[in-house]
Amino acid sequence: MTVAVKQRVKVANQKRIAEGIYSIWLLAPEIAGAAMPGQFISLYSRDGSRLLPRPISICEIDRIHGRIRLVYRVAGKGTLEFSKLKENDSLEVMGPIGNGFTLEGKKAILIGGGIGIPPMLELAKQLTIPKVMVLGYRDITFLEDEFSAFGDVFVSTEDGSRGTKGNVLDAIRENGIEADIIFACGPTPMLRGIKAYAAEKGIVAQLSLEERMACGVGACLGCVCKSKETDHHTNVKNKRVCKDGPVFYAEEVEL
Amino acid sequence: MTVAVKQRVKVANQKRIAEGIYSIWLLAPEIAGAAMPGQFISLYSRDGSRLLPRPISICEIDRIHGRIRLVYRVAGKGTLEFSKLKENDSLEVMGPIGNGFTLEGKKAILIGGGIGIPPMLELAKQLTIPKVMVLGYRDITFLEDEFSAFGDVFVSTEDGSRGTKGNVLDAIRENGIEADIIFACGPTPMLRGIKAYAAEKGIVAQLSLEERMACGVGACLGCVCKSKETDHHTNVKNKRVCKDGPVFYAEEVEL
Amino acid sequence: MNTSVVLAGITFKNPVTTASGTFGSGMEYGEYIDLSKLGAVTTKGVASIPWPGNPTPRVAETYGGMLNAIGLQNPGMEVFIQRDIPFLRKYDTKIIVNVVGKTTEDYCDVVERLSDQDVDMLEINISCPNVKEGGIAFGQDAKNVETITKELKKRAKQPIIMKLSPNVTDITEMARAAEAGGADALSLINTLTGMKIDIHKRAFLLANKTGGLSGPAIRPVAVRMVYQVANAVKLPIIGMGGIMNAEDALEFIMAGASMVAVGTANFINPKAALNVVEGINDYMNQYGIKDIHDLIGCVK
Amino acid sequence: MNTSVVLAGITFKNPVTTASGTFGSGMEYGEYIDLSKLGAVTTKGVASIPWPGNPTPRVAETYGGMLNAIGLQNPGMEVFIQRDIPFLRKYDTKIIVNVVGKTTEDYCDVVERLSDQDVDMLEINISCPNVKEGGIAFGQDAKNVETITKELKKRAKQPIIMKLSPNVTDITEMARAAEAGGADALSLINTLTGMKIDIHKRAFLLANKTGGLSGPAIRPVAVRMVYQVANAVKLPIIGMGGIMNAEDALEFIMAGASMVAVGTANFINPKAALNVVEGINDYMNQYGIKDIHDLIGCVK
Ligand SMILES: Cc1cc2nc3c(=O)[nH]c(=O)nc-3n(C[C@H](O)[C@H](O)[C@H](O)COP(=O)(O)OP(=O)(O)OC[C@H]3O[C@@H](n4cnc5c(N)ncnc54)[C@H](O)[C@@H]3O)c2cc1C
Ligand SMILES: Cc1cc2nc3c(=O)[nH]c(=O)nc-3n(C[C@H](O)[C@H](O)[C@H](O)COP(=O)(O)OP(=O)(O)OC[C@H]3O[C@@H](n4cnc5c(N)ncnc54)[C@H](O)[C@@H]3O)c2cc1C
Ligand SMILES: Cc1cc2nc3c(=O)[nH]c(=O)nc-3n(C[C@H](O)[C@H](O)[C@H](O)COP(=O)(O)O)c2cc1C
Ligand SMILES: Cc1cc2nc3c(=O)[nH]c(=O)nc-3n(C[C@H](O)[C@H](O)[C@H](O)COP(=O)(O)O)c2cc1C
Ligand code: FES
Ligand code: FES
Repeated sequence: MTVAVKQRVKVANQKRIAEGIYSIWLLAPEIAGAAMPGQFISLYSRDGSRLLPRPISICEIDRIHGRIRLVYRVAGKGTLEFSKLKENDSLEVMGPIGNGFTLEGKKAILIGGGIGIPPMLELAKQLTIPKVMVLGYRDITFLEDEFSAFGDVFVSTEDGSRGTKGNVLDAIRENGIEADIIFACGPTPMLRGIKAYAAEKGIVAQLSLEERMACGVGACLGCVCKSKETDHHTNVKNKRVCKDGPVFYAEEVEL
Repeated sequence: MTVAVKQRVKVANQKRIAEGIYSIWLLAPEIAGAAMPGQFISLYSRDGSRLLPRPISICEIDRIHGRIRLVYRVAGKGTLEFSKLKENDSLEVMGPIGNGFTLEGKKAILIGGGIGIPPMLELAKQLTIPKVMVLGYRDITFLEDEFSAFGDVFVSTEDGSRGTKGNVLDAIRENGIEADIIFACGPTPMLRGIKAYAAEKGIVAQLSLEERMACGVGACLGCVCKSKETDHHTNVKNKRVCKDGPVFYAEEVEL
Repeated sequence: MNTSVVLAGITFKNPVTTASGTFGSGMEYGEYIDLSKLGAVTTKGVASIPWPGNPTPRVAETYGGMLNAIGLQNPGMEVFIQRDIPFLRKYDTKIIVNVVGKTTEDYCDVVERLSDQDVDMLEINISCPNVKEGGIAFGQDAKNVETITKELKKRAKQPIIMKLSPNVTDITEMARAAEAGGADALSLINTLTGMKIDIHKRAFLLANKTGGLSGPAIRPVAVRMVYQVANAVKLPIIGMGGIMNAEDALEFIMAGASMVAVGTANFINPKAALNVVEGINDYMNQYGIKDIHDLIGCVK
Repeated sequence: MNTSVVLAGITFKNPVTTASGTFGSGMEYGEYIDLSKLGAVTTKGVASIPWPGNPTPRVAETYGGMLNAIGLQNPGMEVFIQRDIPFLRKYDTKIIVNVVGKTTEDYCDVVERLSDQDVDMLEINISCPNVKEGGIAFGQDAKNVETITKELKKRAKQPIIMKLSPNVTDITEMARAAEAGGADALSLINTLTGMKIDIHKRAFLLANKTGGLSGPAIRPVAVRMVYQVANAVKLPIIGMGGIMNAEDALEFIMAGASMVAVGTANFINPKAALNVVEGINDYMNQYGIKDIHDLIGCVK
């Protein structure tokens, strides 16, 4: 794996794709060259009062033009700042970070929940086996169309305004979707449900976790998740989401 | 006096006029409308790690176009940030602040030392009595030409590279300059010398002082100077540079 | 929607006041905001006689904060009583007078003199890090805290707020001592002692060498101390330390403060205290909270 | 130009190390910078047995700083000795091992085990605010500081650095106690205890409720404490707390620190420690300073 240097990169373009959701393309040839689906980058604020990096998953990789795409929700002051960036503005980033998805299996379900949906897009592009996508939203949908190029897309919304009313597992059950592997990213309760579901069905699941980070490189032990076995590096039942993840096999971790 | 509201203003233009010295015009009709020579404005950094205002004197007032000019030296991170502002960029300012120069006397010497020179320019414009300007620099000169429209200009430099070698008082003595009033802004040692000189000559001197500030509005008592008499507001021998100054009569203050 | 709070029998229309020393007696900022919109104005520390304070520079910017070593410059209680109290009384707001001294007698003199005055509460500053003789020395020793509180309670007609220093190993010990001494309320935190060096001049930035650190940099320490004290004593708390906006203020309230004080933020935005008042209302509206008391100490 | 310093007989090529817990054992940041360019690497606190640390969230951003409540997760001394010491020994840098424990016996066990190991100094963390049983409890009581220092000195073959907590009324008292106990050097400061509340979730941001505040926000407090301690004891000091760049580091050195440690800054810039080394050189060149000792404690 190449080392993720901290660098200043330029914004190729940015647009709002839904209420509070932004899509930004960054000119970052080194990152684009090295990145794998499921990896993320750390974004740094320009304002010195906000020191820590903001981890954002890579949504698309365009090796030809040396660009990467991020899709993110404005959640606080850091992402608010990023949302104001325009073409040719620059920002500091570090990446690609972490271990992405392992491309494997015969028939896959790609599951994204809320702001966990973006990283599934590059995975959908790179994963060549038959697959369906299940996308869970609270209410407003985004990126849905872009997935349809890669297979059938099923949607769930909490309020039932589109697709299945309920969560992604409701959508899977309602549509009788079957597979031998699940790739998923989303809120912890969703991942917990998927882990149980995969165990029940006896299929493999790769889950992308989220945790508060400080260093983003594996040094501070801020971002650990509980692992089933004693971890090689930490020598306790903790794995680092930033370095050892963010993608883990469901059986590896306790949620 | 009108109240100095905190407001966001636009940059009309900015240019570097000497090594590390910048001249910026701000579109600030309210400030331009109210400002007097010798007053200053507080500039705020965009970076939240730098909280306190940077006081900068008003160098020129353009009531017609609703603009004010500042000339400043890059002294640290705040002024460095300001030096990067371009046309149409905006920044937060508060002003005009303080009491400026009282326009009086029959024959004046306007003395500016280093970065104390800029406020003398608007004074030179507004002061209609006969006057000469004495400008003291370390080495590189700036604004010198702009003063010549308003009277004779004498220069001193510490290294003797231009004008009198030495300080502004050396230039005054060398050129036998006489007057019944002095207006001065510059470093404290210079002002101390001028105070002594004015006392010796028995003439009036108005001095613009500099002090570290926090509130800039007279509330925190951060920026006091020693006054000869017990001050009306503070009830001790302290006056507030931001509110009661920055311009004081030489006899009012201890330097 | 109710935002009024009662501390020691005094009703404040909203839980927002100004932090002592950052707002003078309200005259300067009164030009920017309507003082009647604040729950209270807390004035700059006043002593029995005028104090000239420390030499300059008295203030220095630090990362996300500032240092001050004003040294409690004040015009003395007589001028304060003649000029500042009548000025503030014109507004529909409560008056909290911050009291300083170098000796116990000093504090007693001021409190005695103020006890007949038309002010609502007295806040006793036993925590100023910038004067050698008094202030903080009282606030760093539990026995001293208790003793001075008792002495002042004997003399004051108004309820007494003891203002605690964060420069201690265990703030709850000081809070308990103040409670034992009969305090009616507590204010915290005062500033953390800090220092800044100008590496180019190779000299201290402040003439006083050390100063008090305030501003958002210290907020996590202040919130922690408010939480600890709220869970250690029964007294109502005025929380402060780096409150820049309503969100920050709500952290203190949820940690257990019944009121909050806006300090350094005034210097950055003269409307800061007013914005806090309005922002708390907005938050309560947004979440349908009917009474501010539902938020006070709600995080356990 | 000499930038090397000698602490307790150990020579460091330059006065820059890493702050314990912010740099692991150097493996991760070793991919970004050449560890041989640092005066020393100070490793994450190690205990006699593996510690799992606290539940997450363990970190939270604050204004100009951050809170952490890692809870001293560590792989235990055996894995550390087998894996981390040999890794670091490949570099031309000194190794300072940070030691933690819950009881005096714990500390003694680790120090005894490390005493035969090829490491240069031991830094005793008696100041971690994030574990209930140990850490800070030792560091907030002068008697405890002296006793534990004595116990460890009996066992250690390497010089011992006591790492002090800033969460005390008088840091010089703790420094004097460490000196009386026979410490060879002091490290300060560890983190200030802080708290952050998520006002929308109405919950603590950290699972542990409180955490240690680090980063530039706390620098003025750290510089003040280094200055106070440098003027109170004869021991050499490793100064830390919010050092982001060489200018910040020089503040500590001028206040009296013989060495400095770069902590939170690593998270913001993996090259931070290296930049500090280079920036100190630049400063010395700019002002024609031949020996770093001319700067140590030069501001009085
Ligand atoms: C591996 C990973 C990948 C992610 N990918 C995406 C993505 O593709 N799109 C997207 O919209 N969001 C993503 N997130 C969440 C995103 O990191 C947060 O929404 C963002 O950091 C919020 O920053 P802020 O300054 O706007 O919010 P603030 O609340 O102001 O941030 C304060 C601090 O908390 C941290 N923080 C806040 N929320 C989160 C969170 N949910 N997870 C981790 N740290 C948080 C911030 O990084 C910052 O340090 C991802 C998180 C992780 C861990
Ligand atoms: C009334 C008044 C008028 C001034 N007018 C001018 C002017 O017209 N042109 C000009 O170039 N400079 C002027 N100055 C000085 C100017 O305020 C400082 O150079 C500037 O604040 C430096 O900010 P910085 O962030 O670049 O430096 P930093 O050193 O990073 O600033 C750190 C802090 O110290 C304060 N500070 C630093 N130097 C000074 C100083 N000399 N005086 C007051 N505060 C200081 C800053 O405001 C800030 O709060 C004036 C100062 C005063 C008090
Ligand atoms: C310039 C200045 C002057 C202060 N003067 C006093 C004072 O006179 N009495 C007092 O009790 N506290 C004084 N304080 C402390 C504040 O009231 C408050 O406790 C502290 O600044 C923390 O709040 P903040 O971070 O919001 O400013 C002063 C603070 C500052 C910044
Ligand atoms: C994530 C993190 C983990 C830390 N772990 C330790 C530790 O294991 N042992 C220790 O003595 N100090 C530990 N510290 C404290 C630092 O070594 C340092 O004293 C403190 O962070 C102040 O320096 P800074 O502001 O430069 O980070 C830790 C700090 C952080 C931020
Ligand atoms: S964020 Fe530091 S180890 Fe993951
Ligand atoms: S800066 Fe506050 S009184 Fe002048």
